[in-house]
Amino acid sequence: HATEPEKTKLKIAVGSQILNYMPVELGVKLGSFKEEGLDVTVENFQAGGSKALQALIGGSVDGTIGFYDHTIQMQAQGKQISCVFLLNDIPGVLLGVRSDLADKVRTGADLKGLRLGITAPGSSTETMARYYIKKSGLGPRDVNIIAVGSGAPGMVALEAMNVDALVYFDPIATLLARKKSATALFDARTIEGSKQAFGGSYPTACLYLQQSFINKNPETVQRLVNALLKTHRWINATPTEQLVDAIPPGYKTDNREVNIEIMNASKALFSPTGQMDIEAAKVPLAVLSDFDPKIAAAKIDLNKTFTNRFAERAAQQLK
Amino acid sequence: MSRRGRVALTQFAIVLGLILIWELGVWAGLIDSFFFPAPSTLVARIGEWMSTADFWTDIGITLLETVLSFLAGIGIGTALGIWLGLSPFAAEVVQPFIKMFNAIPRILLGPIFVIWFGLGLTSKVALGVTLVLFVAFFNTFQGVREVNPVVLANARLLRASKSSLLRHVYLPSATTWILSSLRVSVGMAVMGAVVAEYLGSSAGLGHLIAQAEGVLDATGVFAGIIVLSAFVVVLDAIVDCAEKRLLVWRPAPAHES
Amino acid sequence: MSRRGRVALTQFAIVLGLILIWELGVWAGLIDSFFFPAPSTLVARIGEWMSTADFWTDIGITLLETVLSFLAGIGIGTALGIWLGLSPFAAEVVQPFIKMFNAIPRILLGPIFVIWFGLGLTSKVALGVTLVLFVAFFNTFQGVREVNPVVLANARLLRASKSSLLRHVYLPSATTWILSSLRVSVGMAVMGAVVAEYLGSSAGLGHLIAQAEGVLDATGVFAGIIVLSAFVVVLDAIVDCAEKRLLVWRPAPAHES
Amino acid sequence: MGRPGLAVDLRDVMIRFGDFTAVKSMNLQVAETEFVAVVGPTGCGKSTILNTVTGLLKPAAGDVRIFGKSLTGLNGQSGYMLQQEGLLPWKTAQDNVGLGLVFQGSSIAKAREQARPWLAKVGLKGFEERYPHQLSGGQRKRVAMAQTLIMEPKIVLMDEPFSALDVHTRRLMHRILLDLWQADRRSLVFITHDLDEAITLADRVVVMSAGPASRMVADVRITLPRPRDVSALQTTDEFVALYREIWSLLGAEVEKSYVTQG
Amino acid sequence: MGRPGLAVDLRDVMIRFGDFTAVKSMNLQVAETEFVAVVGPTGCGKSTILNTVTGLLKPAAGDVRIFGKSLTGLNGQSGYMLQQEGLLPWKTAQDNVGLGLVFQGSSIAKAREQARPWLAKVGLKGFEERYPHQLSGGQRKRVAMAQTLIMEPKIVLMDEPFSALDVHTRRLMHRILLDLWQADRRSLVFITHDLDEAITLADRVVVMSAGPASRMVADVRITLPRPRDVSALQTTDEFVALYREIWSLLGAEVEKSYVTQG
Ligand SMILES: Nc1ncnc2c1ncn2[C@@H]1O[C@H](COP(=O)(O)OP(=O)(O)OP(=O)(O)O)[C@@H](O)[C@H]1O
Ligand SMILES: Nc1ncnc2c1ncn2[C@@H]1O[C@H](COP(=O)(O)OP(=O)(O)OP(=O)(O)O)[C@@H](O)[C@H]1O
Ligand SMILES: [Mg+2]
Ligand SMILES: [Mg+2]
Repeated sequence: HATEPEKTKLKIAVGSQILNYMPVELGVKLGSFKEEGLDVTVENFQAGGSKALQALIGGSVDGTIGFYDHTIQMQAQGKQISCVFLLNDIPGVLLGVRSDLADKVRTGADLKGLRLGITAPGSSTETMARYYIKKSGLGPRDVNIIAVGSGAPGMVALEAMNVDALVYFDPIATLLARKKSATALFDARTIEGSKQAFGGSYPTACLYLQQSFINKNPETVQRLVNALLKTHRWINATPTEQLVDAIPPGYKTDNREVNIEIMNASKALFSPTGQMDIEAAKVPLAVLSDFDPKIAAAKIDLNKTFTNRFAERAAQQLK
Repeated sequence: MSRRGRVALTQFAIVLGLILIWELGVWAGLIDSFFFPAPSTLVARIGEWMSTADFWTDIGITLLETVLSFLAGIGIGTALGIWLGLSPFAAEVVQPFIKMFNAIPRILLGPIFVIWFGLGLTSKVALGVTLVLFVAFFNTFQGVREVNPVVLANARLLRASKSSLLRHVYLPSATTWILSSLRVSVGMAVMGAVVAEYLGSSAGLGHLIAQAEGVLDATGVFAGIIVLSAFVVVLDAIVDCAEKRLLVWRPAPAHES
Repeated sequence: MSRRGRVALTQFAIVLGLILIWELGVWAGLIDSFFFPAPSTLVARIGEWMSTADFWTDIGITLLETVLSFLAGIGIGTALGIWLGLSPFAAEVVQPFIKMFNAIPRILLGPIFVIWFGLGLTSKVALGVTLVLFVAFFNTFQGVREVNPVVLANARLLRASKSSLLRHVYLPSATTWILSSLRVSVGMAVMGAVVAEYLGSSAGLGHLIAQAEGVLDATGVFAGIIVLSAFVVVLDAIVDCAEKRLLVWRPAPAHES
Repeated sequence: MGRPGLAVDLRDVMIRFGDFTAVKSMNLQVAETEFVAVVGPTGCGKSTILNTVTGLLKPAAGDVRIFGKSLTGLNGQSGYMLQQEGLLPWKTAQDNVGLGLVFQGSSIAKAREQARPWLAKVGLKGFEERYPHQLSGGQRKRVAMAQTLIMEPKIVLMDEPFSALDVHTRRLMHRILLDLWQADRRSLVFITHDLDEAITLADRVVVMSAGPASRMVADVRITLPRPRDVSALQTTDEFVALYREIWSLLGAEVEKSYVTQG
Repeated sequence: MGRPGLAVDLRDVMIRFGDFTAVKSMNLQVAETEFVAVVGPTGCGKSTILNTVTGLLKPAAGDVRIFGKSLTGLNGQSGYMLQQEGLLPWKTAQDNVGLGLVFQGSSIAKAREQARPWLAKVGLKGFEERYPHQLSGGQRKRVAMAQTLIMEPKIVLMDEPFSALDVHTRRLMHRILLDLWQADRRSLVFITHDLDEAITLADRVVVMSAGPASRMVADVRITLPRPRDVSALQTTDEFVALYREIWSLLGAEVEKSYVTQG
């Protein structure tokens, strides 16, 4: 390396330990960051991505692994944060209905009048759900949206018939599939599913940082990105079984069989390049504008919400 | 000026002072309005909310949950406190368990209650109860044991039955203890309801706040907090009335002149 | 058999009974082990944890946070309670604000504290303090005002200064009140630390539990809860010792024979 | 094995607090319809003995028999006016007086109705609605007395009931007590420091030794004819002789206690 | 405008509780070095007046002067032994006695050292480490007395200090009180229901009318020469005359109160 990193001790926040965010902790475990001369601690905000974002804005952490949406929302509020490495270019989200309704509900339009569970109000599950509903030709009040919390409670709510449909991620997706208690209307763990639901790829988890931090510590950022790209390449090159064993504890269940199933279904999640496609970036903007009039009103400059320059350089450096 | 007047004036001055500092701080850029939005925007937001029907439904739901969990929590906690306060053996046996339960973070109980009681009112009330219950229990328990031994002996010598003792001696004697626990409990009940809504629901103040938080709308969060506070002040006024009625028999509090 | 022995035996029987029912329930399929894993697996998990160094670090961190927030919360709450208990005017002015603060759900305060105090120990302790503080405050406040007016008058007639009154009259008189609040506070301190860790951290028991919850690992969640409970029982034993030492002067509690 | 006709029968009763022996060996027999006064140096164990008779204290050794039956739990036949104040601070004077009636199942209204004449009797008309803390020391004592006597117990035990009253009011209270006793001859045990009072009221005056490890030192039978007119009596030779006797017994005890204390 | 040489000077003092007038108009002058006894029917307002002298109660009207100065706040010159028990339940007997010394800045060890002889004086040697609830009624009263007197206040106020003591112990306590008074002639005001006690101890006996709206009805000067030997005195004509006078004054008051109560 030509230059030394400006800062070696770094804190990265994740908003709860969902599979989408897994590479950063895997990177820590594999030593990818250490190889780049960085000492990275991952801080988990179990209550969700918005808390992780607040920690970044408040200066408690240096970077956050969170949804790309946040960079757009923040620009609307006058904060400059920028995505430097895209972890997922598909959302990994599913929308399923209870199995007993599977015959009646086959498309988004059939959700009319049903109760749809999301993780938390205002969360990306809600924005995505609302976008999908609208795309299916329904009005905002045609579906009852209920927050059921993430994880087990959502699953229970579906099984106990408290809700008719649910927006969910892995590992719930795999568990529900195994129990055959839900049928997916779309499965955005794959490119096709994402296309079907959102009309294209949909950038979700990414590493974003404050613009000022990026300006001040370019070498540090570069190394972060290097380490992440290295990890992603490792994920894509490693057989599922071995990968499952390597995954840090917070991201896998205690059932190895289920874990393998999950990884098989979700491996496509992890972008091989970490680079953002400007066309893809327009999708979340459209979704958000739809949901929040303030974002629609703000003139969002998407070029300021992400930069590929670190990922491109990393790709060169890691050849 | 009357004492009440002076109190109100001082309170008003404090509130006004804080609001001014805050507002000016935001204006001057010393306070980041992303985290701490200016009071004026908060007021505007609350005004906006008040003109929607949804807001009043939310308030109604949260109020119902709060009141139910308050009453149920106080009821159970007080009953448990009296029972254990009067039976030392049972107390020694049961107390460690109660203390253990009290240490379970309520955030973790939320999902379990959703599993048990579903997404409706019950799970919200259950969470509130678990917060209120312990405060009421520990104070009642101690209050019952604090009864003046001479007064108790006298009542027993007048051949009071167990239930008479409870009604005429233990309960009046524990009243200040129970009332003191109500003060904490009011806040706890509100907190319980809101946290439960926050963890999963489709309506209520907690939902409103969670929604605002989800879209990183600090104004909404703070406006919600302010509404909650107003809420507590109103509920607490009711406890005050109860206190005044129940404690007519006491000498004026022993203050230095 | 001695009374202590009988108590311990009954407790043991209760615990054993519950565990047996639970375990059998899981075996028989009546209890879904996905949500409520069998006690045997919990024990196994805790055993597993105990053999890792990380676990002990987690425990150490949480313990430190708990103890600090307990001490700080009690200190601030008691001081505030004494101050307001002794100055009726200040009490009337300040009390509504205290009650309002008490109603703010601590989940919402978590992020604010992270902003103010960073992600380290301080923000965790701050959250714990906000839970402990109010319990200690309300009880101390009431305890100070409950002092026997004749005893107080007598001490004043012996020309006690304000600080002497505090030390020799108000504090000893409020001791039972303060001790009673400690019982609730122990649990609250643990809860505060764990919730804060749950809201954002890289270590500690709360982190451990959050991690388990994220992957639907009920075994981990329950094992964490059990460790917390053990925690509280130990801390509470310390409060018990303090109580025994501080209250030597009291007549044996007035129980019915 | 209690003698027939004995309301209270203490046999070799020993009372200890930890390793402090308050009463070493007390034998006290009170017949039905008897009026006994107990006198003794301060701190000798008088209250302790009444506590034992009512079952508030368990003796470390010896036997307590009430109407021939060994006492277990609280004594259900006695009414006891404690030395310390035991009024319920959250009840008005009349509710305090009617308390025992309420405990026996009376309605509150009825208990009040019965309590009011008793309050008037003890000179507290107009104070029905006062809470204990709004009464003077002597007024509280009288409320406590009415509270005990309204129950018309078979055995009346009173611990320094009149010490906080002025001489005249005290005489009025004596009258009430004697009337009650004579109307339906009950057993009465009362503790006093006023020897005049003891001699004019009682059939027997029991003198206790100084504590600790106190015992009975004398049991003086008062043979003065009833009804006794206090003012007339006090100058009679018999009265003076009795007074002297008890006075010097007591004096010796108090002196002894000062000597042993060193 | 207080007269010189007056330790306590109450002028037209009126005391009310809500709309209940306890004392209508009280005038009480106590000279420096004077020993005054206050007697009166129960509930007439004696304690209330001492509370006013110490500043615990504010009069509704009238003037309270202590050594010529109008009283504001608590009276710093007086020691007051309350009628009710005011011992700190969490302090042992010796710590209770030494309490005032500690408040004045003594170390605890030093206060204890000074407290022990006082406990022995009031006959409580061996009870130093007892908590109040482990003492008998009379023992607590003596601790309270020692607690007040150890401070050697300029004005000593006592509310029925000896009523819970037997006659002999009471005499011993009188001795202590008189010794203290004579050694460094203080002002002494004490309330009692025992007329013998009032006459043998005091320079003046103040008689109050029955409550409510009580006032002073007589101020009897006791001219018996000091030192007074109680046993010898009680049969003298002068003593008997004084006793009769006060006795009948009181009797009339008590009767009146029963009449007004109906
Ligand atoms: N709880 C206790 N613990 C230890 N000692 C006690 C306790 N209660 C009473 N005593 C002691 O027992 C003795 C007798 O007490 P008791 O109250 O019976 O005295 P008494 O004769 O009623 O005195 P008085 O005339 O002063 O009321 C006293 O020496 C007292 O100190
Ligand atoms: N807090 C109060 N509220 C109302 N009335 C009161 C209060 N305190 C005292 N009183 C009344 O004032 C009168 C005088 O009371 P005080 O205690 O001075 O009587 P006392 O002369 O000391 O009587 P005793 O000899 O019985 O002690 C009584 O009638 C009493 O009922
Ligand atoms: Mg006694
Ligand atoms: Mg009095």
